[in-house]
Amino acid sequence: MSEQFEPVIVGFLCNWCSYRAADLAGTARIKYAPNLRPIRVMCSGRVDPQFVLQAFRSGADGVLIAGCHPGECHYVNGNIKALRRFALLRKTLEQWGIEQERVQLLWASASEGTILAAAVDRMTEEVRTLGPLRWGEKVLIDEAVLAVGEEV
Amino acid sequence: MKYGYYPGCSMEKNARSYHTSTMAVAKPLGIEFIEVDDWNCCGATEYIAINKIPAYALVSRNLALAADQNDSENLVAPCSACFLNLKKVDHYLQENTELKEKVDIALDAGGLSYEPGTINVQHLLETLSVDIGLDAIKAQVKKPLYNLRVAPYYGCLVPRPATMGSFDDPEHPTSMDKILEVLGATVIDYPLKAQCCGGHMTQISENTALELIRRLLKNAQDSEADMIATLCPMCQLNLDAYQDAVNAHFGTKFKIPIVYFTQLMGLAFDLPENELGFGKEIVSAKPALAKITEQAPKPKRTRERGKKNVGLPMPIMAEEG
Amino acid sequence: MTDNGKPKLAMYWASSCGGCEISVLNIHENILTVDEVFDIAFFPCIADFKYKDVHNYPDGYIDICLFNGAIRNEENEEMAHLLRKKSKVMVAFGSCAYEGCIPALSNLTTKADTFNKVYIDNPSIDNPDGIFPQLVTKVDEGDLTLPNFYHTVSSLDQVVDVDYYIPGCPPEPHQIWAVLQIVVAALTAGGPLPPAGAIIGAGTTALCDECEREKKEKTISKIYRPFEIEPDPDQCLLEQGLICMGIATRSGCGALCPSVGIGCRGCYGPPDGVEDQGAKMLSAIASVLEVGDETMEEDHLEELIQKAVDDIADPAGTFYRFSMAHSILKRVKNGKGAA
Amino acid sequence: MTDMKKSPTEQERVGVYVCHCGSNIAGTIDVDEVAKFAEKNPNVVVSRNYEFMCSSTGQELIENDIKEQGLSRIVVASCSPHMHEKTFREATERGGLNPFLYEMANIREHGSWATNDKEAATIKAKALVNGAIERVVHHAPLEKIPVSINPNTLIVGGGIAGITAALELAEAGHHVYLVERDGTIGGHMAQIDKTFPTLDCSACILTPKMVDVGQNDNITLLTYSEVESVEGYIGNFNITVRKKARCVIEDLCTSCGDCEEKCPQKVVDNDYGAGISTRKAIYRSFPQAVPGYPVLDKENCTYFQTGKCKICEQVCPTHAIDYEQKDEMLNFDVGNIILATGYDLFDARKIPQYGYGRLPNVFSSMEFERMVNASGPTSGHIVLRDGVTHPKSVAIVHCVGSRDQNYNEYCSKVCCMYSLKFAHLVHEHLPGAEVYNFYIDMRTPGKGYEEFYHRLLKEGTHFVRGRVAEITDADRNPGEENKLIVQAENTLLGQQQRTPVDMVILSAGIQARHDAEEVSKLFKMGCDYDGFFNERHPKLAPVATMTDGIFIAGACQGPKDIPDTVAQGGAAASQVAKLISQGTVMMEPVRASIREDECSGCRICNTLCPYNAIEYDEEKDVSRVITALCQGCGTCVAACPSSVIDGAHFTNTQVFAELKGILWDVQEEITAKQEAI
Repeated sequence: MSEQFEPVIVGFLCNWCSYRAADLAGTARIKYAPNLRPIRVMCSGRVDPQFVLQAFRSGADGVLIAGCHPGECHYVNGNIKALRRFALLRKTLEQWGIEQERVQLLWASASEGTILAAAVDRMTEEVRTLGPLRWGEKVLIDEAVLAVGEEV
Repeated sequence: MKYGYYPGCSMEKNARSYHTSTMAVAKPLGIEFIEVDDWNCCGATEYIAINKIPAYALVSRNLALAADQNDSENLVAPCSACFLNLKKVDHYLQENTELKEKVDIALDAGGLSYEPGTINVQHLLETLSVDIGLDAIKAQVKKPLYNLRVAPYYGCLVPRPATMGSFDDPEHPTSMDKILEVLGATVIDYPLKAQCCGGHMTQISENTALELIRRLLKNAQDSEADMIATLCPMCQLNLDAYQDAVNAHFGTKFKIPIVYFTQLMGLAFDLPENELGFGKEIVSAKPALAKITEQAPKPKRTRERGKKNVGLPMPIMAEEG
Repeated sequence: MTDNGKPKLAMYWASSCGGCEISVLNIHENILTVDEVFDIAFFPCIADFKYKDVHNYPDGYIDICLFNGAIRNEENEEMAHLLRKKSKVMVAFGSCAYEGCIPALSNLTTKADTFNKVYIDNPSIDNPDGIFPQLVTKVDEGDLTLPNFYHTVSSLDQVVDVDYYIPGCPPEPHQIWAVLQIVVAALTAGGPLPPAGAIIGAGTTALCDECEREKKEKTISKIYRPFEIEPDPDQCLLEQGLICMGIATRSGCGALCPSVGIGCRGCYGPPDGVEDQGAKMLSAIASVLEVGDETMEEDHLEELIQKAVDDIADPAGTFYRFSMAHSILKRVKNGKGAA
Repeated sequence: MTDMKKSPTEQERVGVYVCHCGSNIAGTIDVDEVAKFAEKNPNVVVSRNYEFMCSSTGQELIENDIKEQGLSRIVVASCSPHMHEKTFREATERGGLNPFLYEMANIREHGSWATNDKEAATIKAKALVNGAIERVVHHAPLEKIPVSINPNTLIVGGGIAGITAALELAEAGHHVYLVERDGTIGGHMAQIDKTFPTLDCSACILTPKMVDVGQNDNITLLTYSEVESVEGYIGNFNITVRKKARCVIEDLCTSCGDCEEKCPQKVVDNDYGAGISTRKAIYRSFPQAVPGYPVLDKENCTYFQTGKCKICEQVCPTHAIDYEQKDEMLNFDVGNIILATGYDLFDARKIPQYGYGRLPNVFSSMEFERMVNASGPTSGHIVLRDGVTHPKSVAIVHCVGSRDQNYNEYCSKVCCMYSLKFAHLVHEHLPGAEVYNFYIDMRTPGKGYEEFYHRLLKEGTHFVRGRVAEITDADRNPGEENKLIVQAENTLLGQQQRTPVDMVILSAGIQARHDAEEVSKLFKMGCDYDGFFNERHPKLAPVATMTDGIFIAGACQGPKDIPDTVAQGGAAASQVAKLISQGTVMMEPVRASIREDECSGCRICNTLCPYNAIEYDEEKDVSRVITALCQGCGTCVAACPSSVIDGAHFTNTQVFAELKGILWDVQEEITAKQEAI
């Protein structure tokens, strides 16, 4: 790949809307950043905040949670729970110094392939600008560096 | 309520009555117009099509000044052409970064700068009908214009293009109709209300202009309008000053006074005559104004709808939001 | 010191408050039995031992080491390695050793911020020259050295192998005694020991199991801070909008805090099966936050929910008060300390 | 952390199959490299790449490897699971493995088709495949859950689609509840005069079917009724219907029509009459209404408004009028639902420059349908708004509100044909009258449609190709006086054209019902961008929806003419009939379950389930999932603070494993960096 930093973004896509939106984007041959690595969940409401944290700990530079538009959830309102958790999670992540752009929530219905593709492109650029997160790396490297009795 | 005010060239001379009447009605409505200091010409209708960058720079300078003197983020232009130029330039500077860079250089040369979007450009009609609102206007009406049949004429610039977000329907505007209604006048449904007055065609291709003007006058006359109310110096000039030319050219006998809607507002507000500038128009409005009565007319439809007993019902129009 | 054949007991405090020692002594007269059964090999809090004494012990000399306190600095880590080497059974005793506890909250800031707060930006400090402790300080007599202060606080099991965990801040005396009885039985009568890696002296399910308060269907319309309302004495605190970590915390303490009207702080750590106590707490509480529904305009909805969420002050500090070092992220992104 | 420790990793034998999909995948992704990469994974014993995995030979590869190599887990890297998950599950099963010991990596829709960057696409493919491998080793065998199908069916909407579906099912011996909002069934088709292109009388072909519905014992007809609530799931829906009070006792009413005749209160009929005719306050939309009982319209009834009158009560020979009648709530169970809620016509008032509502002689297409209908207000005479004058010239404007980015971008499909029909009817009723059709493109796909167009060409209709800019009564030139002038650019002549006419008909397009959004929520299904109900698959499942057991038919799915609508009604009926004859369906075992012994009874999950599938056991102080109700969304799983709820096939372990799997390369980088220190 090119010299520039290629962020890795984990995407939790709900089976009914956003995963199909991504399918549609593909079927329509809409080209978008290959940086997204999708994981299918039945509903955005299934996304356990632990998944997001683990994604970061495992080295992801960004996490995208995508679900149906409010009111269009295949499970009535699972996406509303997702939204509530997301709001609190994002606030908490900020205390860990994880920028808002690194964890995003997107509504994309099954017919909105273009919207999903555009959102992935946008997020990829935003995260690219922020630079790598690569968490596990940071924790240990900083420790290694700092442990060598550096002055503050 | 404070508003930036961009008069534009014509308000100082031929449209003086528009300017004074605007200032006159502003007071009772609690509007304070603060004229942009050291403003320059907007380039009128053609220039922007002839020499883009200078034209945009020309207009941007006014926006920059308005933003700089920031008495209000709203900038009101009573002239349709000025309004459109200001709004258009602000709009395209936001869209087209390349254009903005060039314009920035020009502004910078004059020690100015402007961030597109900081100024909200309004036409006077929008200010009065949307911001101030009909209730406030109604409250000021002292002498209703009963039995005065007025054709509201918007011209082609104010509500268009809708793509920039218009405060009224681009094909069938109604905001001036509503103002005239609360003034007590009989507003006639004027189908050509949003069609072109010919603009500078009077200078370039007179025949074209005369035909366009004829249509407007004819349609107004057919619907028994006592006068046409305008909101643009150019429209007023064309319909008023060229009426004789039209009559000569087509052998017609139009004698329709063309006034500014703000003049009628002033009249209904019972403001001092001298501030309203009646008499400056070429086709005198006097005879028409004489028709105004103390008594409200019997409510009757503006157009007859066949004999009721056998006629088919008309579709009900949904009330305006 | 002569070896009297009794099993050897050690208890060490790394980065800790000393509360664990107190709770051990809090087993009342049973302490005598402990003294009877055990020979104290190392217990800085109650008896005068030197590190060199421990160095001199043969490996595995200590039968059971109750190690409390987190790994904050070089000394803590050094002692952890030493005691691990000298002990047969290594117990992470108390929340600090088990999962970082209060000391690990500083993982939300950087070392620099912590030093600033402690040595400069602090009303009770007079340090005009802005002097920080140095690893080495030269004086006429020679070099004075200090252990390195780590960037990140770790739990015991993140630096050495741990056989058992006893959660709690501090562990409840009755639980301590229960554990000691098992160990004593094992050492004297050859009773069975719990499986290695087990969390002992606590339950397996969440605290609600032993909480006496009445639990209904949970829907929270607004989150309150403890000083904002007078909680109903019988109803579940969480249902009243007070943050109670009980739902995401291991039972074992007998729900002490909730029983006196204070929301559980979560000091017993997560119950079995939970990776990250804070994340689960966060997820649960957000899920039942009854604001907004699917019929609303998207923007309005997001606004509404954001507002409700903002009532929760310092979520990371609240949900990870005790489990920060064991959490999935463990610590703040370098240089990006929360203000 | 027990959840994390259950990993059976080592002893699994995974087979990986990377599909080329011709060049669809192989053209962008180095499938060979991906397969070789997969082979390195310790769990993988077989890793192949093949041209078309979905082909029978491709599937046999899997079956044979399972048997010969003793595979215990299968991963196929090909297209979207929505395309072929079922296919490969079945192959896995034929090979002798539980079908759920299989996982799919979507490297086509999400991979090769989404980028041109071959290198990036290959890396992504590796990641997705690796994720699938790591995930599949944690899969557990699952059994599908049988659900029995209640043989009764709910059909919403009594237009031609609903009528067709109802009769199909009823005649097949199944019971149907047909719910219609209006007082009678029939829908839009009952308003129409003639049907194109055959020109047979709409009512003549519709009313017999309406009567059949009324008489069929297998059909419970609920008119003037609306569905209030829908609970449950495929095979087992519980329906509540509000039967609005029509103030007429159906058992007593003989449909004699006296009340209607004697009622003094005339009302403009904006529904059936399209606003161009009047009805009474107690009325039947039309004489052949089914059922024949009238409806009393309280808003306009003199008695309800002023407390006086009661004439209908006095004239009713059977005392069937009951002013006190209350709405009635009916509750019943059905196994399947067919939505046939139809469409709204585009409201031409939205285009002011066309003057509808301002210019008297501008008519909407439905107004004209009613006018030209023998049973209409003018008994079929085509007249101007004054009710007497016959127009000498008529302009018919196509695409009103359709193919227009200001309103609806789509083509409404039927307008061209019915505009042609109008032109014909004008010729027929008013010989010598000039007819102008203003069109953008003439769209006449369908049996006998193009021929109909040619017929009109012969009949002398003037066809002007150009979108109408404005319709005005402002005359400009001689000959325009007192006319409506239709201004348009004739794109064939390339010039502006002003056509003075007496009458203008606006061929309004078809759009989704104004309340389609709420209806879709009520039935827990989706709407598309234009507000029409979403079909499960645009090509292969046009009458099914994303929600099992709920089907759609007719114009509620998109603009349709009568033949297409009838076809869909039949299609939906046969889909339902299939399920009924199956008796039971197998449901995905993707369900949540609570490990009761570990549940603390905190009750966090209790309110989260949209299907009320979680119950609380006071005795044991634990919560429990009712499997049959659970739809498997996993919201409760994510919320459970002690992780004692398992979401089958989407367990934490499985997702964590997949997560680490897809991040393999980042992980490698990180470890490399760490070792460097």
